[in-house]
Amino acid sequence: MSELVKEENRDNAPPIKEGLAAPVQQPLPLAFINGEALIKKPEDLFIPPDALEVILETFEGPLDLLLYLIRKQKFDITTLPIATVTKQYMEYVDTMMALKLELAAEYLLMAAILAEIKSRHLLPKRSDDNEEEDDPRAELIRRLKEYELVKQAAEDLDTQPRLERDIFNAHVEVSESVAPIRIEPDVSLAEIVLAFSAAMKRAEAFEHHTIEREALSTRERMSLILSMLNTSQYTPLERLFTVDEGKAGVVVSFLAILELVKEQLILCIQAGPYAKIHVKLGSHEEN
Amino acid sequence: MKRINTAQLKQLVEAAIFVAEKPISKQQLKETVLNEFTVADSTLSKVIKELKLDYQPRGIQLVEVASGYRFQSLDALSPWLSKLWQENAPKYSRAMLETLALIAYRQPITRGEIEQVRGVAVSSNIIKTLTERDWIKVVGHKEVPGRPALYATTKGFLDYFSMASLSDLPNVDTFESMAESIASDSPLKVLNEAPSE
Amino acid sequence: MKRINTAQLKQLVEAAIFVAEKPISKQQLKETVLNEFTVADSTLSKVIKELKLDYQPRGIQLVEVASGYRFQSLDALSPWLSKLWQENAPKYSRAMLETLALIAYRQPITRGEIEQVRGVAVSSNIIKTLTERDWIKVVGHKEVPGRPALYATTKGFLDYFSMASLSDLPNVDTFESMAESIASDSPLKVLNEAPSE
Repeated sequence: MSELVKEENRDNAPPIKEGLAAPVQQPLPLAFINGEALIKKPEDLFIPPDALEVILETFEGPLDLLLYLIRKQKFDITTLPIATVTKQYMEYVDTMMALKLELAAEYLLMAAILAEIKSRHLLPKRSDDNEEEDDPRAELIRRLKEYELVKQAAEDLDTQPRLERDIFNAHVEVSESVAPIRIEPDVSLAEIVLAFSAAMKRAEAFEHHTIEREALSTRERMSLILSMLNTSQYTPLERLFTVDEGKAGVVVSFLAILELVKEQLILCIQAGPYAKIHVKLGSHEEN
Repeated sequence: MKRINTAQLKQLVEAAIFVAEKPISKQQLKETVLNEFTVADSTLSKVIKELKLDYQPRGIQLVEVASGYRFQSLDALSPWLSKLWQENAPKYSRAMLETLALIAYRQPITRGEIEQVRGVAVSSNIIKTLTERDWIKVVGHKEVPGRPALYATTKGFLDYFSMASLSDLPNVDTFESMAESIASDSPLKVLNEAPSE
Repeated sequence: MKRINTAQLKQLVEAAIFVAEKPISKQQLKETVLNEFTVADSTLSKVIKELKLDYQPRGIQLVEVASGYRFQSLDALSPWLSKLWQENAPKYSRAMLETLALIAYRQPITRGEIEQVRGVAVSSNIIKTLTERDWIKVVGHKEVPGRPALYATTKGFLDYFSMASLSDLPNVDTFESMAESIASDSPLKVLNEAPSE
């Protein structure tokens, strides 16, 4: 143990007014750091009372405060001068408590850990002690090193170029002709057949009359003929037949025309016997 | 006021137009990103002109709109860029399927006739959707009071279902007996339970 | 499948990356704007590489981040570009940054483990804010009593900090080797004896 520190009366210790003002009992060096005696209190230990709340916010917990105390005095973490650090740490904690600042439990827990390490060091070593097993000082050093690493990582992360601060998204408007594409749902042929069947069954049950089922080719031809005709001009009948379809095609067209006449969708006229037949959209009733 | 060389000015103006959320005018550029530099109006105009030329062969273009300058995609690329905003249309309702089926099997047919069979009104939306999909079209008007439109299926409809003509539409009775025979293994009838509108 | 020449492909890819609202991956490009073209992976990579080079001297750069490619302004221009916004970029507290750093470097990690390293409680607000920013997410639960959530960083985190993968984290090698040496100095099981919440 290289450090030698007089135990302080924690309850009566006045808050340190300024860095150079030596407390009453200060004849001994504060600490020996790597063999050198430290007599003066570090100046940064002066804490203006109104700054205490700020300090609580400045430090991210007891590890951060400890790191600050160690680094400020250029101590080496690996040789953690436990007595000095404990003393300074206690001064912070006591002052905060004296000012009745709400102190996070973690600070008090650390105080207890430091006190325990210090008391262990004051006790004579027993030869049969297996120090390696649970040396609280080694554990604290490990935690301090680990925390320091995380602190550094956080600082590095903060300097990493980031959106909104260092880099900005380059965005381009789409030209006006860009329109969202709608993907239409898939329909299967089976769905259509079943839908038709369902509709017809409902109609039959409802209306009690059967609905005739014509050959689809006839109905398709009816649609085709309708789209070829108009209401104002007559179209020669033969234009509705196509030669290359053969006899079957002629039959389908003929059936379609008869059906269209029956449904009063088209009008057929013939000027005289054997004259050409003309058709147009419309019904006889109107003419 | 600092000086800025033309190369740096060009980079800065370019980046500013790209990252600004709205079109940005020369005046706005001078009041924001350029506010600590001495930049002559003519220099700024020259730089913008150069940028316009730089992007001419590219997929995006620097254009001037009412409120300033902005980059926008090349008009000719729109058909493909549109695909970045694809959305799935909802599945067709039972009313939609029945309407389509009636037009397919009973064409040419009026809306009134479809309503007679279905026992309910056919919404204009259904007709509109089927027309927009190019599955149905108006082939004429029935010469009765009101001259209602006669609907038929299109070539697009035949193409979608890989049919050469409407006579390829399955015969309902045959289809049903086939469906029944396999109904025990595969629940085809579930299709009838499609949600209604 | 249609063919597309390299010049057209380049224009289309360039415009698509620019107009997409988020970084876009090669896979997404192939599924959207390029879905009707036959484009070899090598051709697509080549075109992207060319675009990167084209933009190198410009005010914006084509970069690859975790979820794909995006164009972003040159880092060096930020002092001037930030003038385009009235508000300053949000600043994050040390508590938030340390928590985020621990999740980034040590993922997957529980809240208890973060608290052990930092020596203080992690406020629920920090976890909430990081989650809402889409920087961290729960990736599972540790099989210990209480089954605490295991946190990891998201692609959104990498995108925001302009990284393509976790290996781009600053000093990731140093951090890992140092963390190992700390762990080997003293047995890791000591961690278990640290004060619990």
